[in-house]
Amino acid sequence: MALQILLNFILAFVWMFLNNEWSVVQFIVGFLVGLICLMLLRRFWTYEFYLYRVWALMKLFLLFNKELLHSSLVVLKQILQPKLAIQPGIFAYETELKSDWEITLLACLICLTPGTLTLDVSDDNRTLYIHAMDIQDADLLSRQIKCTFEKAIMEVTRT
Amino acid sequence: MMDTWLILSLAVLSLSILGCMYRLLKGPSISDRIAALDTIGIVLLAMITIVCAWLRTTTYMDIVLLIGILTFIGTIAFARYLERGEVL
Amino acid sequence: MELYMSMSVGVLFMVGVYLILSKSLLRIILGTSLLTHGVHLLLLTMSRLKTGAAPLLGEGANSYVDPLPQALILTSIVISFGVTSLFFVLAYQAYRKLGTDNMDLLRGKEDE
Amino acid sequence: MSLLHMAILLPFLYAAALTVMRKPSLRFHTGWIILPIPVLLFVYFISCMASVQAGEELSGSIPWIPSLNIRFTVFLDGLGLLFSLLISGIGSLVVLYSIYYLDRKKEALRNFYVYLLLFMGAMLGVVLADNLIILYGFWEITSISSFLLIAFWHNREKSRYGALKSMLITVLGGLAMLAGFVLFYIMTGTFSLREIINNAGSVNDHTLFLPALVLILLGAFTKSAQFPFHIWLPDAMEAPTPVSAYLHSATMVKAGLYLVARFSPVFAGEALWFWLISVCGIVTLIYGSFQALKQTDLKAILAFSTISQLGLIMSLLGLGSAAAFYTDGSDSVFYAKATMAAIFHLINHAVFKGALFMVVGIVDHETGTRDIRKLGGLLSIMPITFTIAVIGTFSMAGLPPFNGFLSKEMFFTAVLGITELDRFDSQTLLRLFPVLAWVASVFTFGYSMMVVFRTFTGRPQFEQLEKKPHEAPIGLLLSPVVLAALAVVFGLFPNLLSYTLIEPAMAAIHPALLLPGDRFYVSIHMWHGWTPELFMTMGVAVAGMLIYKLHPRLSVLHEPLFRRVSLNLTYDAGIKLLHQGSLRMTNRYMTGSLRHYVIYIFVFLILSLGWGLYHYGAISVNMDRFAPVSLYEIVINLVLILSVIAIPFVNSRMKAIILTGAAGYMVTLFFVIFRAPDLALTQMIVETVSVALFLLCFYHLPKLEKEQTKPRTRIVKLAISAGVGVIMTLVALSASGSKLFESISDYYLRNSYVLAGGKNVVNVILVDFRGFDTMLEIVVLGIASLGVYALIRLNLASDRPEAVRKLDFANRLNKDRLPSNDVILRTVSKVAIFIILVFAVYLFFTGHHHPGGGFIGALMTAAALILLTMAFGMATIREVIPWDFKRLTAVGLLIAILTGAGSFLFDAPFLSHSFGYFNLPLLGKTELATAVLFDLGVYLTVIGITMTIILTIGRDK
Amino acid sequence: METIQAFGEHALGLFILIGAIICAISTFGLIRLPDVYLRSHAATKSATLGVLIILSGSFFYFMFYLDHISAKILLGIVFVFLTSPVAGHLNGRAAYRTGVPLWKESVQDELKQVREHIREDA
Amino acid sequence: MNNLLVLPLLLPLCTAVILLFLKQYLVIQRWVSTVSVLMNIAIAGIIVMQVRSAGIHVLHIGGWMPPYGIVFVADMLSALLVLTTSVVSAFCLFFAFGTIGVERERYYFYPLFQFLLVGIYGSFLTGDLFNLFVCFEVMLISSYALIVLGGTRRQLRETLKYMLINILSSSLFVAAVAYLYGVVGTLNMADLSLKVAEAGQSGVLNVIALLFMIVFALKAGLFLFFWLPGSYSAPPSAVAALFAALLTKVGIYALIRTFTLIFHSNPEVTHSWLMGMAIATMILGAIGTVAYHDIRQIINYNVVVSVGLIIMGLAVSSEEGLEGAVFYLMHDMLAKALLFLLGGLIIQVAGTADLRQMGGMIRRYPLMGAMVFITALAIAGIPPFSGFAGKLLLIQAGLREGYFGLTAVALGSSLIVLYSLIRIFMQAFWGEEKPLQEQSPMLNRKLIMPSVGLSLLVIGMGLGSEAVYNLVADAGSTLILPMQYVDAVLKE
Repeated sequence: MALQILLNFILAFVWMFLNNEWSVVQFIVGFLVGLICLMLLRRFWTYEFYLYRVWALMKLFLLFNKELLHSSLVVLKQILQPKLAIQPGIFAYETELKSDWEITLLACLICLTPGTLTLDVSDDNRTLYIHAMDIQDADLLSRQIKCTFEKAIMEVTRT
Repeated sequence: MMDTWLILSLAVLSLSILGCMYRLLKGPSISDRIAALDTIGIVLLAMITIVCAWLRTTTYMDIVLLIGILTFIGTIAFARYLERGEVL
Repeated sequence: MELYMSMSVGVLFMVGVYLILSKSLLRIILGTSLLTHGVHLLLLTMSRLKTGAAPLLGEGANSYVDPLPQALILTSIVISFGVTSLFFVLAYQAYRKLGTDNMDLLRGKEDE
Repeated sequence: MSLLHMAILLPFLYAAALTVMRKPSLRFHTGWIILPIPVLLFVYFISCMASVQAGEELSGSIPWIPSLNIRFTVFLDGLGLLFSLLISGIGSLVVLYSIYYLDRKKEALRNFYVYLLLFMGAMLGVVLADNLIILYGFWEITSISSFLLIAFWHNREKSRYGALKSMLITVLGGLAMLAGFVLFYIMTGTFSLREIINNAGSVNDHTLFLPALVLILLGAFTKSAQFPFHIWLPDAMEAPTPVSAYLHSATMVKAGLYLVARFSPVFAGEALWFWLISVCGIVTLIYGSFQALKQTDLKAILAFSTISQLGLIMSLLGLGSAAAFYTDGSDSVFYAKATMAAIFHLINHAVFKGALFMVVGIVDHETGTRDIRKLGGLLSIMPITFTIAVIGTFSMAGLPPFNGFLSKEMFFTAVLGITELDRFDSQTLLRLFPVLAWVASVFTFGYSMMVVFRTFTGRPQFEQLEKKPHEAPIGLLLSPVVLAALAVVFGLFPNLLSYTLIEPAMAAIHPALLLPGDRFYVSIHMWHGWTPELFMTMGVAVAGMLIYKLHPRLSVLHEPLFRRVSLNLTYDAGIKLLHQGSLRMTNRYMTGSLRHYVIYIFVFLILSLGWGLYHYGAISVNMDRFAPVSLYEIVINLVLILSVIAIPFVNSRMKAIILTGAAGYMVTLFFVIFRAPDLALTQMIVETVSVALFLLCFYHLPKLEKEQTKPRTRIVKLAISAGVGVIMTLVALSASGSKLFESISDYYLRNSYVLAGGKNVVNVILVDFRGFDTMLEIVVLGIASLGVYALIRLNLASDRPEAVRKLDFANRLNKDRLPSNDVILRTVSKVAIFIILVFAVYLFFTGHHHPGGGFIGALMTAAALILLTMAFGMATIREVIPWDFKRLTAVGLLIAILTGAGSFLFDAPFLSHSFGYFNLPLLGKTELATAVLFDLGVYLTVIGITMTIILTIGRDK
Repeated sequence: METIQAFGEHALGLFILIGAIICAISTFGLIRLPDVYLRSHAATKSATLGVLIILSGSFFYFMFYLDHISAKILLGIVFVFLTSPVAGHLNGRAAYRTGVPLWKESVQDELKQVREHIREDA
Repeated sequence: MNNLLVLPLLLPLCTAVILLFLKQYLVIQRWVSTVSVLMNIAIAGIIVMQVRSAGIHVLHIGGWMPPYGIVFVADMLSALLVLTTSVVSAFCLFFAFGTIGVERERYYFYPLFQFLLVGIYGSFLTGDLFNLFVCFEVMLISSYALIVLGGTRRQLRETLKYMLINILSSSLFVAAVAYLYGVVGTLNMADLSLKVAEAGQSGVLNVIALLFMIVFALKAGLFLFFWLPGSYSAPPSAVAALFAALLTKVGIYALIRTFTLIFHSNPEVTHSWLMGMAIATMILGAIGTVAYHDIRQIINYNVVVSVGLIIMGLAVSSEEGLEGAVFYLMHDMLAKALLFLLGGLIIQVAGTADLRQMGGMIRRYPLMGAMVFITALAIAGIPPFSGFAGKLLLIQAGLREGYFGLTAVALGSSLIVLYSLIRIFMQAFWGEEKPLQEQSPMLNRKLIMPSVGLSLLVIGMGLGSEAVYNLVADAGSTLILPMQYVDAVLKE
């Protein structure tokens, strides 16, 4: 994947070379040209075209924003309620994610989503301990995370 | 006109700093205070952004970023200290 | 504004001094840092407050605030940063060696 | 440089040579090398006699500090000659005597003679000096050399005691005298004695005249051991006998008399002068003679005798000053005879007392004791000594045909004459003089007899002595013999002295009584007919014998005069009080407690500034030109104040530090509100780094405990701190309310872009207009980092008390030290570090035109590195950045300095910057300024410093 | 056009104000919620949301009305996103490890058993 | 424009930085330091000569005209103090070679030493109030580091106090600068002088003057000297000598400069307050000198007394008084350095600082005894040593202006000072040898030579008072007429 991006950049520079004009506009044009070339020949690569990943990232971002907004409102509502009707607690969440990046991303997303907070990570990087604001059903929460964030992350990182 | 909104926001934010101050003073645990301080930092960041908009200048934008960085480092330092009794 | 600032400066001085009068080295250190804050705000207050834009000429404003006190404060901040860090380490080392941070026990009449 | 200068300096130079010289061999006595000096001087002064007699004045001058009118001017007149002869003559004899008296093997002879020469030179300086300051200088040197000589046997406690006492008292007098001299200088504009004397009378009405008189007399009285300053003299007898003979009877103690005589032309005619001197003298006379009767130590008797004799001469000088009350010649001359008597007795006293001291020295030397209770019957063994003693004591007692008789007769004449003085209303007081004089003479007679007869006659009790007595060797006898012979010669042929010495000296004391070319008529005779004086003398002899005989039975003579109060006790108590009182007092306020010191400082601050504000009516709050306030600013103010006020109340250090951090943040916010972006950046980052440092150092500091203070202490603290706060506020308001001038900062705003090529005025001020401040500021930081490094690394004494180990903070805090998985932090840091680094570099480069600059950039860089260290540990940073950060500091400093010094090449002032715009490839039109290079130095230095500090502390575990 | 502009300003102002209010509310949460973990939720996240809103509001304001695309604000947003969860995580963990108790009405603590287990091993 | 003026500061600065690179090479460090201090003496000498021949010299640093940029100004006072400092520092350095110990040398003793000098020279030469603060800080922070270098318990304890007090006074200094800037809006001393004179030094300006007085009094050890005895007894004697000779003197210099140049028109402040403080200082100091048996304490309180004496000249503020103050200041720098070096030697050979446990040292150390004696005389102001002319001028001034009480206190304190120092001499050198002294080591030449050199200087300065006085008179005439200074700085 990194090779693709690098190649794209090189192509942009080659474009500028050819045009003998060093400006941002030319760079962008060159980049787009390279991108199109890469896209057209995407099956040439053994792995996926990197724009898919970018797209997945965007999706993750949007998903996250949605979750952020949603659960923020939930928390705000909880705060503003005259009586606290919550059942907080800590639950362990087994993740399938492996690499440091993935786990970090997941933990951060969990943290950023109101209502949940990653408290600790087990030494083998397999279990996240999550403090949740309202833990009526721990399994449900786990499943939610698994379906939303973990899946989205996997889409970005896994081929 | 915009200014009215901005100053209103500033007032609201300064109130929320006041709230953080309450937590900061009250505690009870140190982590509470750290969290409060972190929040103060973030609110500060927002305030300065608003001040920038209000004064129609980008002069203080650097500070915004800087506060972001520093509250982060500060909080980490506090937390690590709390956890291990040492920072480095 | 100068009125309020002066009062804040007064409060900073007051609490700073109060802390410095404590026994515990820790409070004393905190007191000095408050004192420093007070001095810096004082220096700022002493130039006219809010008479114009920040002294960045690129902004094209009509008037600017007095830049000189700012430069002085900067120098002072940096210097007190140096001094404070040395003081921290001194306190730390002193506590390790002397076994107390109570300045009342560090009068130095009994030994040597 | 005249011969007189040579005469004064010769002993000094010789002493210096003696000091530098290799240790003189023990084969012959060092004294033999010294002896030529006084002899030479004596011969020289004798040779001057003729010209002085003829009224010529020898003088010479060397400038020392001419701008201050201090010249080493000397002159020789009759008075000076008289003293010079005494000094050199008796000096020669004393040196000769000392050669036999001091053992060449046991004693530190070199020191002795160096001191003695010092004294001799100084004494000559005193009597020959024309410049008052020079006189003062030599005067002090005599005190000091006397100090050294008294304590020659410094192993003895009493010697040291006596030495110190004599020095304290005489130096005290000397200082008073100096003040008097300076007063004279202020009045007359000159330090020259002769000028002052020549203009005598011109300043008599000056307000400073009488103070000067008193001060100068204080000097004279202390030196001449006048009551009540006499107490040092008996203790000074701890000195070796030659010293006692020389300094403490013949010469140094006479310096006071010299001073009085010298200043007589100036002060005579002043009633105060007359009364002070004559009364003090007569009191000293009678007190000294009475005390002498009570002593059992021969030397002590002689000491008190000396005191009384000095009093005698002093009073004579006082009586002689009465001459100045009269303008009529005959009356004046009548009273001036007292002066004549004074001079004559001065010589006589030197002669017979010198002899007596030497005799006592011989007795002491041969028998090992000076206690008259142990002595007796030495007559048979020491006939020659006895003879000398008889001559000396009889002379002292005032018996014919010795010289003492003559001067005593003259003394009686003078005291009888003074009763006729009609210038004062106190006739009764004046009538007391003869009575007191007579009584004192009786006492004198009594102790004189004791000295000679108790020692030499009576029942021998040799078994009580330490040594078996012998007659002294010839060398030891030589000097006293000469003196005794002189006593006889002067007694029989007093006029040997009249024209040669006394008359020129009188001319010096009473210049006003003489017309130009005139001279005194001095004639001294043994026989005056059956005068009252003769009857008085007879009465003295009878009463004196009575006292001598009754002495053992008169109990009043064996008990102290006052049991509780005596001057010596007062002195001792004074010294003790000085030590103890000072210790108590000093310990009272120098408690070593930092808190007390701070309290002193702030109380002083409150009082002085408060007084200033009140006194100058400085509180003027003029709020016209104050900036407007808006609500949110007040809220921020409130937050600041709240967080600050809360700090003293918290009881955990984390709370305290967090609150302080909050206060710091608020300060940052104020910086933003008041349009100071650079400040806000710096404050923010410094605050954070400080907090980090604080936490680093917290590792060992103990828990904050609630201050156990009494309510009173708390109130004091509160009052002081509130006072400081109020004062600072008031001054701030008054100062900002009374702006008198426009600030100079307009210049910077106008010129920073034009002349210095930067748009960020604050930054331009920092690196250019006031770049020097910045250079020193990073030096401060550099030093701080060195200090931190040395403080942590260098432990000369590794004494860590056990208590600390127990308190080890980490163990207390973290009960379960479980491994933690930092994966999240590390991963995020990987990104964050680079963002921060890039941001730091950006801040550095943008500084000249936008907020930022070397310092901020460097701290940001350091922040990135700290984050790196926190996330990945110390080992990583050592691998990743293997530099010595201290070197980096040095490099940075060097760059900054060299940038500044680079301007030397262009012959421009230090730290001159230049800038220009260049077209660079890729970057286009770029501004290049040396200021940026300077800033680079700052940047590197600050990184180096911060990392040094943090890593040093961090590694110290 | 002017009305659109004016409307836009109001909208942006309101947007920013909403952000501020969210901040304020979360501060309220900071005061109100019973234990440190819950407060952490309020503090780290709601505040983050508020700040994000404010920052982006300002960003748009600068972009549309002052013709200035402030990369620094963007960078700021990114950084806040990047760091504030980490800060929250570390602080929470520190709280947990220093033994700050959960709210008494908390229902579940799976971490506790694990940690005790580890301690026994060690 | 005369770059010479910055050299006294630049040279030690460069030296210090170079020394930082030479951490492990102690011998080279010593040589570099030696060369540097010697060169500085030469430079200072040239400056004095130039000032003597051509009047006040001014350097506009960075080429910016006053009052906008920082200026370095050398009038005679500054030049003389720079010269004296360079001489004293050289001797202290030589003394340090023999006494400071390898460990301290390795931990940056020499760079810190040079940094200290940077601060001191800067303080003497700068013509800008804020720059004075910065120079003070350079000096102070190096002094903190030097005082604590070695980290023994006593050092740590006393440094804490010393540092805290100085942090306080620095804060007050900045506050004072802030107030002054608030009122008159400038920082250049010459400009300040003009503006304060124009405003008539009334109202709040006087309060600010008092604040400056407190700040500098703290640094100088004038009345507010509580910190001094403790902290000066903590460091090794070479450092203590340097401090005693130089640090308080910088405070005194600042007092003289401020109150002759800026706040000179209101005698109520300059006379009454300063005089009261001077009297109190002399009395308390004199009492302190006789209170203790610890040599260090005795000589520390001696420092205090001399501060009072010098400020007496400023308080009288006649030309004579100022001359006296300057003269005595120079003498005191030399003599106090000498006294502290000797004190250090005594402690070293006696193995204790307690006088009661000493005795009979004259047998083994006659030269040292002689030097102690001479020093005592010089400090007490006995002619012909260096202290005399200054003291005479001070007394003259005091009496001429009618301050009899002040003069009496000055004279009385001289007596007590003499007594206290002679007591050292008597107890340490006279009497029986105590067990501790019987095994004390012989001194090698390296240790004794610096003291000998300083003693010769003290004697020489006394005998050559005329030459010194001529220079001092220049300084005095400039001080009494501040317009000279102002004109020299502000002329185009």
